[in-house]
Amino acid sequence: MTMSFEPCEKYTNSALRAGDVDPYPQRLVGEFLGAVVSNDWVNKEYKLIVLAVHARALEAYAGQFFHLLCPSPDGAEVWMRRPMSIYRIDKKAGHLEFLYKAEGRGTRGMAMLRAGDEFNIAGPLGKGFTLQPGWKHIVVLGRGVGLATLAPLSQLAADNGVGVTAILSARNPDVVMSKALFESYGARTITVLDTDKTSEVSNVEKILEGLIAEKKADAFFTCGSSRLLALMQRLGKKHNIPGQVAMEQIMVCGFGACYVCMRTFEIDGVKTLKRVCRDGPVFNMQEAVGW
Amino acid sequence: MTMSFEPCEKYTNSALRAGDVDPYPQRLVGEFLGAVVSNDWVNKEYKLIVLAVHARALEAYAGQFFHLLCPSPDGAEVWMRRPMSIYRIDKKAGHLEFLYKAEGRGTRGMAMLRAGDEFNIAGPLGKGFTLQPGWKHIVVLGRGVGLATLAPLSQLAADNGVGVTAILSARNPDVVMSKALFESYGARTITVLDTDKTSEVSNVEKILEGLIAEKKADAFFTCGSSRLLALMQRLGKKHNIPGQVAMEQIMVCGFGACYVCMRTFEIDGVKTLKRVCRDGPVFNMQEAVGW
Amino acid sequence: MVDLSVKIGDITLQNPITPASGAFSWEYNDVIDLNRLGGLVAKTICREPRLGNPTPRMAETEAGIIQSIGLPGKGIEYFVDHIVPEYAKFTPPLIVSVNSDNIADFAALAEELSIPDVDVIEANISCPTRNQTGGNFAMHEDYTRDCIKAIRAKTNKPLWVKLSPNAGDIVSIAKAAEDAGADCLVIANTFLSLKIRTDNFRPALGNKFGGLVSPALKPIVLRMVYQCAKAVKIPIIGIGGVTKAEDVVEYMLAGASAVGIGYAGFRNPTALITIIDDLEAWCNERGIKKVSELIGAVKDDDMELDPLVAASHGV
Amino acid sequence: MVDLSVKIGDITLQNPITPASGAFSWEYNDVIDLNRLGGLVAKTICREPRLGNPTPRMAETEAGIIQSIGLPGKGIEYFVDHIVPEYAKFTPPLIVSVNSDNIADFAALAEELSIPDVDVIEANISCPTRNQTGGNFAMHEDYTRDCIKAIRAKTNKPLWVKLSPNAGDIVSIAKAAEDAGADCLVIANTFLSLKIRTDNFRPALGNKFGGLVSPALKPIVLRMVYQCAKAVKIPIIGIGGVTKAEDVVEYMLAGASAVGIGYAGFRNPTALITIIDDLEAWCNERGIKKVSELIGAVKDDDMELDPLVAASHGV
Ligand SMILES: Cc1cc2nc3c(=O)[nH]c(=O)nc-3n(C[C@H](O)[C@H](O)[C@H](O)COP(=O)(O)OP(=O)(O)OC[C@H]3O[C@@H](n4cnc5c(N)ncnc54)[C@H](O)[C@@H]3O)c2cc1C
Ligand SMILES: Cc1cc2nc3c(=O)[nH]c(=O)nc-3n(C[C@H](O)[C@H](O)[C@H](O)COP(=O)(O)OP(=O)(O)OC[C@H]3O[C@@H](n4cnc5c(N)ncnc54)[C@H](O)[C@@H]3O)c2cc1C
Ligand SMILES: Cc1cc2nc3c(=O)[nH]c(=O)nc-3n(C[C@H](O)[C@H](O)[C@H](O)COP(=O)(O)O)c2cc1C
Ligand SMILES: Cc1cc2nc3c(=O)[nH]c(=O)nc-3n(C[C@H](O)[C@H](O)[C@H](O)COP(=O)(O)O)c2cc1C
Ligand code: FES
Ligand code: FES
Repeated sequence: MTMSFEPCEKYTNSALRAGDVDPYPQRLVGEFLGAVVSNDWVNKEYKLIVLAVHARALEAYAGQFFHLLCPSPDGAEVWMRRPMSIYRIDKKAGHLEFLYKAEGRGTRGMAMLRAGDEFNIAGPLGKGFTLQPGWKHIVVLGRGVGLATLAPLSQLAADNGVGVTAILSARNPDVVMSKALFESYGARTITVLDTDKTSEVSNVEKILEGLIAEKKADAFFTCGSSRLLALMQRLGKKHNIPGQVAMEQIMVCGFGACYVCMRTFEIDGVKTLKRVCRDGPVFNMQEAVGW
Repeated sequence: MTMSFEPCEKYTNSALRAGDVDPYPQRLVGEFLGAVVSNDWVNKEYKLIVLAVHARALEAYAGQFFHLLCPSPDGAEVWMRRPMSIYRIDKKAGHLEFLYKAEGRGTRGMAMLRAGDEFNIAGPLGKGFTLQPGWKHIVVLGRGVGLATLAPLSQLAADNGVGVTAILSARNPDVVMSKALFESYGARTITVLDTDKTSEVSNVEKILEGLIAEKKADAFFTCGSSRLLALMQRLGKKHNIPGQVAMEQIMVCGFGACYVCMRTFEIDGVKTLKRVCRDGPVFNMQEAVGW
Repeated sequence: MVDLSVKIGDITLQNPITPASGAFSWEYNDVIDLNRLGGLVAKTICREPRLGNPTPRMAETEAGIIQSIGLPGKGIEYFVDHIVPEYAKFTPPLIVSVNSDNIADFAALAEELSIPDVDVIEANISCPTRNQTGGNFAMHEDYTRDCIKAIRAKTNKPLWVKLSPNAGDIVSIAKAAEDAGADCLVIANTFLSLKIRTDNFRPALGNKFGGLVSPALKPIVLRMVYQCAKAVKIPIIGIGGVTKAEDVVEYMLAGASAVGIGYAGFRNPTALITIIDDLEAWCNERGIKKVSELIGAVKDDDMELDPLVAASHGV
Repeated sequence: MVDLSVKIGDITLQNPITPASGAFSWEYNDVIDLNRLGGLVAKTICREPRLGNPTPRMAETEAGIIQSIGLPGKGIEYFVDHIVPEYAKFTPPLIVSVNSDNIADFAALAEELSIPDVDVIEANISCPTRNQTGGNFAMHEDYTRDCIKAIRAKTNKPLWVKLSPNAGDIVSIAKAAEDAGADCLVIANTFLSLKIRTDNFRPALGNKFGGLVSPALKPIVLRMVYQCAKAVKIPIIGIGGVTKAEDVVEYMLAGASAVGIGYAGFRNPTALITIIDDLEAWCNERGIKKVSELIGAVKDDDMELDPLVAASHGV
């Protein structure tokens, strides 16, 4: 045996770049190296990253997520992936987009990515939103980063000929998000704000009751706020409107193996835990206990 | 007590940038943030980095070293500093230079630094070369990276009106280093190579004997090769020529506290260990046991 | 071409790369071809359905994560009826990890799991957030011996025993497990740890304590594998901080016959396959014919004892 | 402005930041003002001059270093005559660390070092590369008790005892040290480890085994500090992976009265001063009047026990 010192790089991986041949084409989920196309501020807190990815990464749908291996903002490693909802899929351009809040170490590292950099993402993961055949018009109610998760619903609905009213809740006008994206797919948007108190539950309730009265509420969708979830659950029960909620929880594997990402659900009066990553992240709204 | 989440950056430090006021001016050694001026390849294996540094970092002399906190080449941290000899001090420009081989993780990280980047260096450390008053002409014999350590001797000698003959040993003509720097300070250089066998001990011995005969060898200086050290030790003993050798050893603290950087020395027939970082890195040539 | 197969007693693994229990499930077939792995290792199963620990169950630390899952699961019946069949769809041997806080129940569980589709019983006697008499028997030589003896009496399946890195004298515990009839030692589980948040002064995990998982710990576990390999005759599987092919080589040199991998598969879901490919390439580049040649091949018999001599060599 | 002082028994430290033994010497006055430190901690001293271990004595690992120095030194006479006077030039209390592989000699050394310029005797009974009866008494409750009792009988100086993170049951050992008369526990020394080079199949250190030092280990040592603080009444100094002011806060919340720092001072020679400054600023921003308020202030008495309730809260 002769040997010389040739260390492998740490954490080598067989992630796919755009155009690579997939050695295991029957897989449902891939590890990809996306090329950053742009990574710009949307407002003071949120950035939109656009990645050119392998075609297989585009086989995703609204409500699913990817698990992102964020670069370090400070020289020390970022040890765990960060889950992010798909914000937009542009199959023609081969682009995948994420809208995110740059806050902790991982997302701050992500915010430093520049055009041309590579970014390791795994996905698509989880069960996303579903539309029932009979639905004609749905109501989407989101707040903060929850809007990033709900936005692709507008695309899904448009593709299925379903109308959308999106109620966008935000602290102030500067951080209202996704309005343009919703509208580009024909959704009607209503913005409610903390600054003028229109975001208060009583006012949102009025808006929802109005939509129900107008028969524009075949289903409810929400993400991002326990308060708004509780409101939709109450009205949904009252008017017998089905609903879906996208949940968040700290994750490790993203595949359903580790049981880190548990949230509580109540089904027929019995409380149980489910995995956000695999049983969700989109769940039956009436079963969720808190967001 | 009210509190909010504001983590400090990891490894904060009070390293000095050029122009900063030193809060502890009586210190001998500083931690500095140098600004990279350039970082270019000198040949296929070696790079020269030029740093704009705080004035206090310029209070160094030939044979001393700095301890460099190298950035990562691969996303995982580089945990220990790397010791590097001072290659050149340009007090006028406020520049400090290091000549280095980009090989392991730390030096490969260092090789990625670009103009404008900051680089954390601690020093100057250790005891460097000394010139005795009576010396008129010295002989410098180095190989490989040892030449980086010996090169500033030419500047020191020139400042003290001492003549220098520098014998530069290298594998092949492409990796001969520091010839121009030696010559710019008036040193005579002799290049010996593996490729034409001029670097063989017997030939170098002939050259040294010639210089001794010419009375151009008041003192010997070496670094970088056990073989060449042994040769100079033998001739030095034979002709009663004093000598100095610069040593290397893996280091942790650089300050003399940890006793990691030990090398063996023999003094009056008794073998003992000394710390390269503080008792050296320059030692009495006759006392060194191997390089 | 190198032969990557290794033998663990009567079981042959096609290569020395296995997932670590709790960090893996058949659901990973979504992203990698499970038929390429050395073995399939199921999440530790207990008799009754368990919810596990309060959330949060994971927190990032300086260099790694602490986690405290609490052995959730749907109980042994569901496991045998629904989970074993999922694994049975794949070819590598199935290793089933078991835990109980009661030795008689532990042995009974092993017996009930000794069914055709199960190839190996792995006794997880080292869950760090359980106590010494509550299922974390691996903190103590006598508990280990008693527990493994009881299990051995109830099953003819190969019996692997997962030890704890929190034990002070792992060599005695390894020997006790061997004496009691273990066929292989799995070294090791996670390091009992704590993180306190400085924003709200609370423990970061819902369960307070958790197990630290980090590539940084590899040198500690490697030392344990090395020490145990010198003390026992049964094979060892090294688990802790494997992220690349060289780490597999390092564990094998220290005396391990195979490795288990958790963290690296979280970080890069395709990591296990890459490590198999890299290990093969590493061996081929060096003309190594059988990867099993590496087991215990560390060169440690001629080490320099005199510091004066050692320090006169170059760097 | 916050009062940073803390009391360790009768000794007052002006702030809770001390260097760790072996990672420090008066020679650091070249780069930082030693008078700003909470204490000065000398390198462990043995009776006879010792060369220490073969080189290499340090190797980088995944996340940190392993080192094996072997307690080199010039012996106690040189130490008293030449090194103590160097430390005596500075104002913070001098803590002198001692080790011996023989209990009677250990006690005699402590007695001989109980001179006016020495403020504290730190019994280093936990050097990881020595064996259980060869100076690494902290692996075992009884050895710890015997050793500390013997030392206690010979000195009236404050007696601090440095424990080992390699021990399986550190709480029993902490209690044994307290019973035997220790005034403070220093938790902990380094983790016994091994690195094998895959280029030449040899151990990376001249001494084969070494102690792992890494910020990654902080959650393990923090857990030990927390467990011991609940079990003993004497103060604790936490050592392991402190690199920033929040780490000091975290150790204090867990029950430590002060910290020791090794690695961070290697990485950034000015780190100890920065950490003192940052800790002061951290306390002032939060209106904390005395840093000693933080000692044991972790909020752990109302933790959520029901996973169903815990998992219904937001992230
Ligand atoms: C299915 C899903 C989809 C999501 N989609 C988006 C999105 O489109 N845009 C967006 O901005 N955010 C989204 N989030 C939240 C996002 O994952 C967190 O903001 C992010 O992980 C925080 O990382 P950090 O490095 O900023 O924070 P840190 O404080 O460094 O995070 C520490 C750890 O906690 C985890 N963590 C912290 N907050 C959350 C959270 N809310 N949910 C899950 N894990 C968390 C991190 O992943 C990490 O492991 C989503 C979360 C989930 C579960
Ligand atoms: C006083 C002194 C002056 C030096 N001057 C120079 C110089 O001017 N130019 C130059 O190219 N090199 C010089 N060296 C050698 C330089 O320190 C090493 O090449 C460098 O540390 C290797 O780091 P790496 O990241 O490339 O290698 P790695 O293999 O990643 O290093 C691993 C560890 O070993 C240490 N190490 C490896 N080789 C050496 C060595 N030869 N000496 C000391 N530690 C080592 C590293 O510092 C690190 O801690 C000098 C060494 C000393 C002691
Ligand atoms: C999320 C998680 C869950 C785990 N669950 C189990 C388990 O159920 N049974 C077990 O024996 N080990 C369990 N472990 C420990 C791993 O099997 C393994 O010993 C540990 O992660 C160290 O290996 P690594 O460094 O490759 O991750 C778990 C580890 C993690 C990270
Ligand atoms: C190079 C080195 C030498 C050490 N020597 C000693 C020693 O002589 N005595 C001792 O009690 N601890 C010694 N230690 C252990 C440290 O005191 C400390 O416990 C350890 O480094 C953990 O702290 P850290 O994470 O802040 O480095 C040494 C550590 C290092 C890195
Ligand atoms: S993140 Fe592992 S099960 Fe959901
Ligand atoms: S590097 Fe610490 S004594 Fe030399």
